[in-house]
Amino acid sequence: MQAILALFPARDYTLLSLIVLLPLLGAAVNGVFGKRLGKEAVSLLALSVIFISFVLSVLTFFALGHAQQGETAARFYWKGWEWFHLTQQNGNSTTLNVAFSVDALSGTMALIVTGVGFLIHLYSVSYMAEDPGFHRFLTYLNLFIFSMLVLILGDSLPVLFVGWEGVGLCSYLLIGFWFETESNAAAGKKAFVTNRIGDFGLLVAMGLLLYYTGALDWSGIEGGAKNLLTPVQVWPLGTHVPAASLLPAGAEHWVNMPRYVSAATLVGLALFLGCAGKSAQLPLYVWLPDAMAGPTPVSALIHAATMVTAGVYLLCRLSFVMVLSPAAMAVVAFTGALTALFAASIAFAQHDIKKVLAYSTVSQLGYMFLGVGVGAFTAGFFHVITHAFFKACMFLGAGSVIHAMHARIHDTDASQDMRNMGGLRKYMPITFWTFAASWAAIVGFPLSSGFFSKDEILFKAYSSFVNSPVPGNTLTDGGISMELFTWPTWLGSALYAMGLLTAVMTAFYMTRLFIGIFFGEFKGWKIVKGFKEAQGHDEADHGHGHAHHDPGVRLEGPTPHESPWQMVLPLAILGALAAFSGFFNANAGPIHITPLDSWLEPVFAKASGAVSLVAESESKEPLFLGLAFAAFAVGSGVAYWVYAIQKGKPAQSLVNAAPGFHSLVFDKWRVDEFYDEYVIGAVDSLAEFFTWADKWIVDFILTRVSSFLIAASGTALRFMQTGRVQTYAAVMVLGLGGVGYFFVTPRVEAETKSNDASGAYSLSAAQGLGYSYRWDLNNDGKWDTEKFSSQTRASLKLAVKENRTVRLEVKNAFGRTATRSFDFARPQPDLSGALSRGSPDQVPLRRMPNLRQLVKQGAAK
Amino acid sequence: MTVGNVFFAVASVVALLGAFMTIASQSPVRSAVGLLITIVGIAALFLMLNAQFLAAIQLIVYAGAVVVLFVFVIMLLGPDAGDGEGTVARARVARYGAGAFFALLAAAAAHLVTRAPDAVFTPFGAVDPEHGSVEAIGRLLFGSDVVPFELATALLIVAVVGAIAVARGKPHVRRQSKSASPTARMFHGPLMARDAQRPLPTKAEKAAKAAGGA
Amino acid sequence: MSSLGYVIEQYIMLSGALFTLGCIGFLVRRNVLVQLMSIELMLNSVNLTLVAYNRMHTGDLNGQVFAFFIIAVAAAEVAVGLAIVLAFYRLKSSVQSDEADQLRH
Amino acid sequence: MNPVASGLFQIAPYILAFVVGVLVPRRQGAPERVAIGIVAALALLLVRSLWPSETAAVADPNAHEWKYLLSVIVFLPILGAIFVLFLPRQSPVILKRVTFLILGLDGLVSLDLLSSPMTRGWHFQHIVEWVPAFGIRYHVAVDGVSMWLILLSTLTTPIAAYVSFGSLKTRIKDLCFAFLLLHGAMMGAFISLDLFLFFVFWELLLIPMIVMIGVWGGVEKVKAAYKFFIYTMVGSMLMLAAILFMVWNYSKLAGYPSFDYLALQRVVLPRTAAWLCFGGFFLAFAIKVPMFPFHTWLPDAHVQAPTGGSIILAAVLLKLGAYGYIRFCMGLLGGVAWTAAATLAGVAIGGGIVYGALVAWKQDDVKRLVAYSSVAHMGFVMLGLFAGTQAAMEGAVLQMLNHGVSTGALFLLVGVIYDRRHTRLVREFGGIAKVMPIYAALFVIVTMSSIGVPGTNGFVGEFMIVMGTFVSQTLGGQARLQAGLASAGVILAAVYMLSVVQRVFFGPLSNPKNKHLRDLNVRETIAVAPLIALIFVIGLFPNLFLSRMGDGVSAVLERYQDSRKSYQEQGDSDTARLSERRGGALELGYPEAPQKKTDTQPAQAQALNAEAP
Repeated sequence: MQAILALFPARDYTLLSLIVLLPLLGAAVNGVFGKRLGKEAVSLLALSVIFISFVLSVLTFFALGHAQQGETAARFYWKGWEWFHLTQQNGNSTTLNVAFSVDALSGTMALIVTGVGFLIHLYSVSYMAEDPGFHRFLTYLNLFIFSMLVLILGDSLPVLFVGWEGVGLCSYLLIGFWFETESNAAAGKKAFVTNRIGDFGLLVAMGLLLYYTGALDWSGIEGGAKNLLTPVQVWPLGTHVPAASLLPAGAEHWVNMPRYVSAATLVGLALFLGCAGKSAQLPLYVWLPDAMAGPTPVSALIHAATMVTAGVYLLCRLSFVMVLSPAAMAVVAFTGALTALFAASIAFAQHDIKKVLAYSTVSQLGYMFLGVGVGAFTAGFFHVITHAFFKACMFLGAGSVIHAMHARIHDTDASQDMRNMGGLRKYMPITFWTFAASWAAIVGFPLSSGFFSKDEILFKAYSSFVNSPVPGNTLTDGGISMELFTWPTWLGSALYAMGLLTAVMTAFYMTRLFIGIFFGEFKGWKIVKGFKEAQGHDEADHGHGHAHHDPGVRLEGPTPHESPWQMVLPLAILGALAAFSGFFNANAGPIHITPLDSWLEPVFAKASGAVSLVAESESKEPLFLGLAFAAFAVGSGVAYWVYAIQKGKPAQSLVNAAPGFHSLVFDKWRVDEFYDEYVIGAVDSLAEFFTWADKWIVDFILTRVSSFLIAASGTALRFMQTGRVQTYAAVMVLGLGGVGYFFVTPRVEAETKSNDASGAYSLSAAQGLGYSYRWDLNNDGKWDTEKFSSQTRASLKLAVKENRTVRLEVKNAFGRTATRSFDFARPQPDLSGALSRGSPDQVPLRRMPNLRQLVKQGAAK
Repeated sequence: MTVGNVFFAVASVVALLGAFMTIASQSPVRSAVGLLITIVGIAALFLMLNAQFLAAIQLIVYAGAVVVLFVFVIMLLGPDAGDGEGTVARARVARYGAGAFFALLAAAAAHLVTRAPDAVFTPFGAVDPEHGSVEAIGRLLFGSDVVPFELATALLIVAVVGAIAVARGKPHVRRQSKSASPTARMFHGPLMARDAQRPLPTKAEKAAKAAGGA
Repeated sequence: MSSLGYVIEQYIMLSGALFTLGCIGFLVRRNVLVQLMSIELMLNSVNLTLVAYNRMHTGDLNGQVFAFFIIAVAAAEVAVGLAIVLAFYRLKSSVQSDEADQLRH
Repeated sequence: MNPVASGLFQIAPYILAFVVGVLVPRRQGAPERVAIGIVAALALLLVRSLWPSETAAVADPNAHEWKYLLSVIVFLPILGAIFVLFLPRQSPVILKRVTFLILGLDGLVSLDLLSSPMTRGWHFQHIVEWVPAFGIRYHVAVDGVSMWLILLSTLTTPIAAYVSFGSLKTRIKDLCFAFLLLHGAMMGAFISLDLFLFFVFWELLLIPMIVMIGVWGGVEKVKAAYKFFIYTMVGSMLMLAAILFMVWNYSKLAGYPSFDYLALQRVVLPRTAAWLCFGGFFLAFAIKVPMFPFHTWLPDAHVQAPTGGSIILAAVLLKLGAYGYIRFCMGLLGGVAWTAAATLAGVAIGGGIVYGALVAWKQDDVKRLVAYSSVAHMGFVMLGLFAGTQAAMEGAVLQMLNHGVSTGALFLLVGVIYDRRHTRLVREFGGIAKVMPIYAALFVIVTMSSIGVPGTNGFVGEFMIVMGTFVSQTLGGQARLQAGLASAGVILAAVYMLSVVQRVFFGPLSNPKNKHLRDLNVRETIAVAPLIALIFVIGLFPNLFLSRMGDGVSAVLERYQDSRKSYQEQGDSDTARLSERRGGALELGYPEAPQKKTDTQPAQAQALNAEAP
């Protein structure tokens, strides 16, 4: 370890670049040359890059452990290059580097990503061996691992965002891997777009963080996090709502009353929106079940083990921001609990084993958010780890089962239907045992990994309390003060109750799945006729439950068999981990082995300071332990009774008793339909309206109407255009005549200048063709000279208050004359000295600067 | 009443009458003759104004070339050169109107000249013997004004070429464009067809041609 | 009236009258040939003015030289104009200017 | 290390790039492979030369600038266009080669712009008196903003020409002429610092563009060409009026006329006049950008234009509008621009980002869809300009490049299937990823760039704009709200682009006509390759571009602030005035007063001159 640290110092830990870039190299080579390399070379390359990456991650992990001593968090950092910088108006510049860093949290996560990733790669090599798009698949998988590593190792939010959207993109590509089927491509698009809604939240969070903390990298955000405790006015958007003036005075005041939230709450909610999108929480969970359209290893890797936990990772990463807002924490915790409960309820009625697993994933993710939301970051993250193991194992096991079934049934949908399975224990022993291990983990079998992680979350849900980030719970900033949200006392109990209920339900439906696949008689000799996985489109198809399914004809085909070693080995490893990884952080009753907790403690040091335990909760721990065990026992016991002993008859009769309710649950509470109708439908009709408006309002009024107006006036003027030269010439001659007449007519124009102060007035007459002038300046009615002369200027001096009329006669070359008189009056001088506006005296004043400059120039010379 | 007075009176009346004949006669030949008369009258007036060279040029160019050209064209067109059927009737209003206009103008001019109370005529001053002589004008034309003079020759040549080009049209290949709209003609011009119809010979074709010729 | 022919005003008025006649001819007549002749009339009247004014300023001959150029241009114009008349006649079998209204379409 | 080894080490990356270029394409002949290899090596060379080096900041930035460079860039294609007129119409090969040679040469010459670090102030400035009586000068210069637009243009025009030469078969000579003239005029508009010159080029480029749409366009080409022409002309005429008004004011105030940008910057107009002038300029640019509600010419023009025309239209012509806004609205009338910014940003978001995206979603014709997506993208650009922060402005300029690259590539790719099928209607396709895998892969990459997936160019631009808007002071208290709304645009972009990708490429290959579509051929691959490469280069190394535009943008903002300050000082006064000269690098080349003759000087000055020894 010393050697590694000596080779790669903490500030320039180049090994990170290798960890990140190796999968990219694999993806690039496989993507470009894949078709020519052949399957062996492609799989070798894809596997080896991930494996090396994994080994390096392990090295880094131990190096971190070596560097991290005591309370200080070790962090290795590697800067690639300067990406770009954001300069603000005040000149502050935020530099964004393409930089990666690893600490205890991301190191652990990288270990899971590369480790589980490698196992799933190994599995895929066999699982996808027959697929014509084999190299494409491994390319995408490598690219996914790369993106995921960028996500967790990125040193700033934007770099994380690269990975964040990168995994979304890979998910899109992998869900739509078999793109010839319309629904697969649609599922991919749905996943991408839903993720994008979350990304929108993340983008907003980044903007707010940049605005309030001035940084986007982890240490910078941490440094500036204090500034997030600022009240932000969220209503009204402008100074007031204009329409509110129509309301009565009290109501208007209520509407226009400024409302504030803390910036931390805004950031927290925006971050959570992002995480909800990626981690499939309410209300954005809808994409994850559809994402099962992708190949099963994809479901295991992306939609169970790694990508969907990215949201939990991000909240853990920014735990110090989240704890600044108890309100946002409450929202996270409550949404998590609700999602867990909601998804579990849907899993009750599903027959497609991947669907059951998908909803169970959503439910488990809810658990993680519950843990993170109550401030138990370690517990939440621990559940990420254990869930990665047992859920990946379950998905791969399901894949193994589907693989076996598909060899027999040759129908993608039917080979995933658990009504066609049963008794597979005999045919696929290893798959059975690994699946059993992970079943034990998820239902909370004592001492299994899931037991510890779930128990910890449930306990913390009850006992945690997020403290107010400011003393006195009042934010004051710039004359605005606002009360912060505080956690109500009942919240802990409510969250715990929801969690516990979910645990019971989880135990029930997972046991149902387990029994349905592996116990009883194998039902795959005949296929359930008319099977269609519920898409929620056709009521009649499954409206009455599965009571009416006729047993179909017997199928020819091989008996189910165990999968090849490439598929079984990962199963075995993951199964072992699912069984025993609980001891990374076992904290239940007498058992107290918590290496993970102490390992992550420095990372969450800042956040955990803001969370305190409710009084006397420690003493109730045995009670909770008992309740957790009871949840497992009740849930799986009832399921065992219903499905193993009674062969599903009670469930059948329940369905028959309430078919409507069952179909509602079977149709996933019809949330997708609701979204289709009201959310997408609203946007869709808005788009339709805009398209209509674009054609008929914008384009019509702006273009057609104005062009019509111009065309109409053009048509009117067109009558003047006869097209005959003579008409034009005649008009020309007329014009010429007009000009001639103008020249022949004499006109008197004169410019007068007056200076009221001195009494000097002057007239200067305009010149024209052969003009001569005679004047009458003295106002006697007679011309001063009888003869016309060439005198054009005349001046006169008036006494105060004197009026004078001057006449001027002009004769032109043709002897025609014209006369005009000009009136002059000198007013009483204005003694106040103020110059009236617009008087001619202002003219020289305006020129003053020029004069001054001239004087200056002269002085300079 | 000197000889000069009489000469001016006769020349101006001849010019006016000729002009009137040009615009009033129905037959274009008569019009051409009227133009000829006017030109001769103006040439005479040029002589009065000491512009001997110009008078000669006037006779040579106008009477000798322009009017002859008119007559040639009239001959070329034959009876079609005259006014068509009904043109006279159609133009009657215009003719009367024009006559009235001219009378009005004449009256106005007379009014202007006679009513001007101190109408003073500006007599010509003494004339330089060189004024208007061929030598003097030649000196100018081949001296300071040689550039416009040469340009005038260029203009004449261009005019001749242009006249030939315009007059030599081939009625049987008159192209009827696809559309009446000028815009459409601009955008869908015949160039495409031309490109296709006249490709440059390729190397192989040239070689074949050479071989065939040899 | 002994000044007949020796004062500028008479030349100007004569030239004005000729110009007006030419103008009227151009406007009233529909025969393109006659219209061309009318243009010649107008050019000639302008020439007359130029030469008459040049007679007043005996120091130079610019007016006469200008008139000379006008004659040259008029000759060129007639040549091209008559060619156009011929082309027009070929197109419309007529020399009536009413027929030349393609500009309108 | 011995020199041979170090030399080998130096050229090793290029050899590697060459080898990759040779090995990557399948099913190609040797010459094509070598050509691709050379292109790859050259692309690497370009990146290497772009890489900011420590020695870049020389003490005297103008020391090595060749002042005729810009003139060469502009007049090489224009003279080339004239030269093309003398080539025989019947030999399209010669015509194409000459055109391509000239465009390529122009592109190479324009690379010399990169030799300058583009510090604050004007670069490659060249001034020649043109019409001194009216104060018109041939004044050309670039800064960090216009330089990139020029380079974008010299990159995309050859690509557009290359694509057009592949698909258009008629009237090649006219096509070559139009391309060269258009290219020259566009370059001219980007480098002109004299408003008269700018206007001349601005109008000049209109002619080849409408010819391009009108001659080689689709069914309704003449209508579309007219619509484009009239829309643009309306804006131009108002802009001309505004220019003349400002020049008139300047000549009244300064005593001599000037059309120079630097001179007109100093004109501070009374409020109403300033708003009217701003309106004139803004309308011209808003139509060109295009901003809602002046955008409806764009879909028509794009749909009817041939592929090459669309590429140029999207990649360069639309940028002229945004560029004009930066240069003229913000530079000359910054006060009004500042005051109007918040409202206009609202229009850019509502009418551009949201409206454009939603309308794009509902289009059947792929080209029409891309055209509306241009409206949305340019909405982002305009938002960045209105936000007026350094980050947002840099993002906006970068986004202009991005839009040029990715929308250019999109049009190119749409042109490919149009060449194959002669239709662009989405419903005619479906599942063609199966028969055209390379095409589908490239299309998806470009789509990702267009919707701004991080790692591609689109992200950096949009991200900088959104972040810059978040911290903007120009937009006042609404900045955060507007930025939030704008970032919602990323959702809509995904919606419409992915819808079209899904409907065209995925799903069953239902239409039998699509069963035998050929994948991209060499010509198309070569044409799109540089754009694809740029998508990643800009996405991963945006600093290559930003480092050279930062000073230019900060100078623009400085001018903007100054202009706004003088507008505020102006208050309600109804007389125009000239603001103080600022001097410094930004006023390099100011049109000084012409040397006056003594007799025209005012009497006082004469007296002073007489007194001075």
